[in-house]
Amino acid sequence: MATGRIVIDAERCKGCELCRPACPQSVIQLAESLNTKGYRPAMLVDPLHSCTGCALCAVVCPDGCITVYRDLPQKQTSLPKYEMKETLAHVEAVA
Amino acid sequence: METSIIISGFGGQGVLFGGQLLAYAGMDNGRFVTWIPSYGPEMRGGTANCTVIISHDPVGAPIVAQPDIALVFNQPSYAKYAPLVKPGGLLIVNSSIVQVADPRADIEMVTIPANELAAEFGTVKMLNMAMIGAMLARHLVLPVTAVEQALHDHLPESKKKLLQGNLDVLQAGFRAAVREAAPV
Amino acid sequence: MDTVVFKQNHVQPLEKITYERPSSLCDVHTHYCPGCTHGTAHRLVAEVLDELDIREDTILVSSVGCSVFSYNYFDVDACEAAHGRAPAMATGVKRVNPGKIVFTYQGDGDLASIGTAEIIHAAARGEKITVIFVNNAIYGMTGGQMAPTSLLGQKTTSSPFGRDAQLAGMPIHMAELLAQLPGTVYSVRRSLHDARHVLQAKKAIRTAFEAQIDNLGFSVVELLSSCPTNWGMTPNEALTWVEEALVPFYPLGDYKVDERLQGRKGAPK
Amino acid sequence: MSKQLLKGNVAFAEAAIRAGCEAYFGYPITPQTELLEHMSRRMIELNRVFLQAESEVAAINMVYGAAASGVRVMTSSSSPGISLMQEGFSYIAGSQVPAVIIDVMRGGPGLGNIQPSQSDYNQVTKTAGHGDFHPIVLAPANVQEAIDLTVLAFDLADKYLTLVFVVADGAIGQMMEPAELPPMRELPFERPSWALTGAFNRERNLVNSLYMGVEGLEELNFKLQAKLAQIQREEVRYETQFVEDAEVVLVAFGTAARVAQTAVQRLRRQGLKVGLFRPITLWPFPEDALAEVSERSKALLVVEMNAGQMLHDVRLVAGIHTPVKFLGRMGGRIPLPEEVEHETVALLEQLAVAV
Repeated sequence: MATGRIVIDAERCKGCELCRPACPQSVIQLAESLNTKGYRPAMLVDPLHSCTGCALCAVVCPDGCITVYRDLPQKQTSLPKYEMKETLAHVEAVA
Repeated sequence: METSIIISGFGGQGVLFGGQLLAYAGMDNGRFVTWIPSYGPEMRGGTANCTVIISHDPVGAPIVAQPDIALVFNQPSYAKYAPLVKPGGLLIVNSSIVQVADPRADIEMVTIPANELAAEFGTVKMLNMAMIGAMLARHLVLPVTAVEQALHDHLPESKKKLLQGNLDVLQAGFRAAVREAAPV
Repeated sequence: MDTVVFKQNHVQPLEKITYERPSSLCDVHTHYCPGCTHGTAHRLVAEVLDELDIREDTILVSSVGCSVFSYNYFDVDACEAAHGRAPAMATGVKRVNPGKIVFTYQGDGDLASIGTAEIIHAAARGEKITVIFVNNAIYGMTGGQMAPTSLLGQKTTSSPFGRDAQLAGMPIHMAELLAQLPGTVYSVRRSLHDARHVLQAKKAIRTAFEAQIDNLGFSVVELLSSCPTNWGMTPNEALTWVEEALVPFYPLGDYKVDERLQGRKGAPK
Repeated sequence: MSKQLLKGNVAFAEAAIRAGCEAYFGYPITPQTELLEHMSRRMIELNRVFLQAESEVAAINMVYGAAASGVRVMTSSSSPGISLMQEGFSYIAGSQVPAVIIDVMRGGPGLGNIQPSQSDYNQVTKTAGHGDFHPIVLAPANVQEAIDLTVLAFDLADKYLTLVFVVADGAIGQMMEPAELPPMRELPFERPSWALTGAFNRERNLVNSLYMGVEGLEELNFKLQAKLAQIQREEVRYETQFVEDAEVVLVAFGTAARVAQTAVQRLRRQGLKVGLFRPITLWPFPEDALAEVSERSKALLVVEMNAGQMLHDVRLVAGIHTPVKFLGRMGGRIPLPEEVEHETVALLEQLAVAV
């Protein structure tokens, strides 16, 4: 099964929740906190890394808030999660 | 010096083109001219008329209450315009169609059988030329040669084969009006 | 447009972006209510402009209604027409820009009520424009009045007892109607009520633009859409109402697909 | 180029073509239909855009679209059609794109008739649809002027990014007079920088009249008012005849001015001190020039082919010191020179008694 993740632009999100039922893995919830507009934005809550990167949430999102990433198959055994996160943070910081 | 001419008949008698021909002839001879038609539902098959003004000065009002000259091609036109001609003016009547009643004494009236003249020298559709020819015989607004030249220059390309007929009918109308004026 | 992220010191990418905001949308927040599928329709059009690489050749004619500000949301040359007149204005734009891609984005009040003459004649002339018709069966911007496409019995602020055919006539089926006109080369109806239908809608929008790129004639995509605010529903309830009430009355389908468009994405199999 | 005998409607159309009109959208209505017919042939021959729209409403919005695309564009219509187009005028005004409208006026109100009239004075000079705006309004009185003012209309529209009307009554549309057409202008290769042409290698352009914020819309209005003020300073046009010593000055435009001119000439031959003031721009109205004339004269006589529309502008200028009389014919009737003479003489007699 492919794996992936989504990044939600929390400021753009209006908390309409259309993405929630669209998600086959049920890994999207509304945040408890509010964004600056006063909406509770959607967020990925995926402790088991069950997001498949299927993009159905993005397909139904009226506000174009969702960017979908899909993990690429790696030759070597999968990297520890913490390492990938660190790397991504680094890459984004550089970018 | 300004001369106003009303030409009136029914659609298809060449009333509007007749007026345009006079306007062309005037323009080509250095005069100021206007041509204005009556337009409206009546132009679609009913009566048609136009006013032509030929002047040595720029033309102001394009319409007149009393024309110097009226060319009436049919009975309704006679009824409408014969009373309007300016005293001392000229009325050309198409006697092929019009029954003249109560002729006015204060204007000059010329009657010519325009339909018959046109049929004899060209085609019956050219009766407008007979009427104009008659007018030119009795009024100095333009020389007849000016109108002949205008026919040469402005008859639409598609009608060029009818040029000679038009010229002939123009002359016939002119001669008929001269004859009518001669003392009996 | 796959963007890949490389792990430092590794040749192999770790992940790739499989879905992102289309670049033909401006980087602004829309004024639409939460859950309004206007946003979805906008995104689909922008994705198609990206995929066909025609953003720099495209001119939008906005209309009046909730989508009145669509000119703020698409990163293309744009103008704003009077209510209902977008197809006429688009005609003017297209006739003097015959090599450009011109589209209108119209709601049901605009296209199916005040602008019926303009849309019918643009279609009849085979005007080479693309029309995105968003049908949510209500006037959104003015606060939920009855639209020409409101369903029988539908309660709105101007049909408080429900739409009555005796009083207000029957709802109007525009995709079918426009398909009747010889100048129309593409007239279809799609819905935006779930992911599968959204993807179908996108294919249809793509085909509609391709029809214009190929200079074939008038193309229109009717999109059944939701209005949670004026329907008085949550966004997800509203999508259910689209599926259960609008779709049965306004059947999805291809009402006209010119044979030259057969076999394209979005064309019937 | 020598003079040709041209019909007013044809002259409008051919002048527009020679001024570089690249697109025409219209709907048939008497008494301007020859204009549309001429366009339908010539524009196609020249590989330019001609389209007979489904209505005047559609036609003006097509004009709006083409204007927003930066080409010289025009439409033509007559009074009831102009009423229908008011919506589009307002959007064009608010968007500040150039467009030319030829209005060959007919009798009203309602369907009225198709005879010559000046019934649209108010609806073309006072505003373009709703909002605070004035199009430039040019009023030819003969066929040569119809040509010259149509060419000027395109130039002014481009210069000020505004709507320009050329208004004639049906008589000028239908009349034939000798006139000279200008040479054919080259069409420009490039569109203006603001035009809708696709955002290729540049920021996107937006043509719009919608400003939701109060500040934005007021700012637009200030800009429009500044532009209108400039037009009022720089684009006033009028003609005078015999006004220097005139006791009574006739004020008229279009065909009514021609009739008034005939009356003035006849009365002058009788030794009466009368003159003619003819506004050529109905907006901007030649206020200062008329004010000067009005101060010198004892009375003004406004002659119009309506119930008195320009009359109000004249009264504002004349103030309370110079009496303003009115002679109007309605329903498509052209006043006759005799009526105007009669009215003028009556006015002169009144003035003599008053003195």
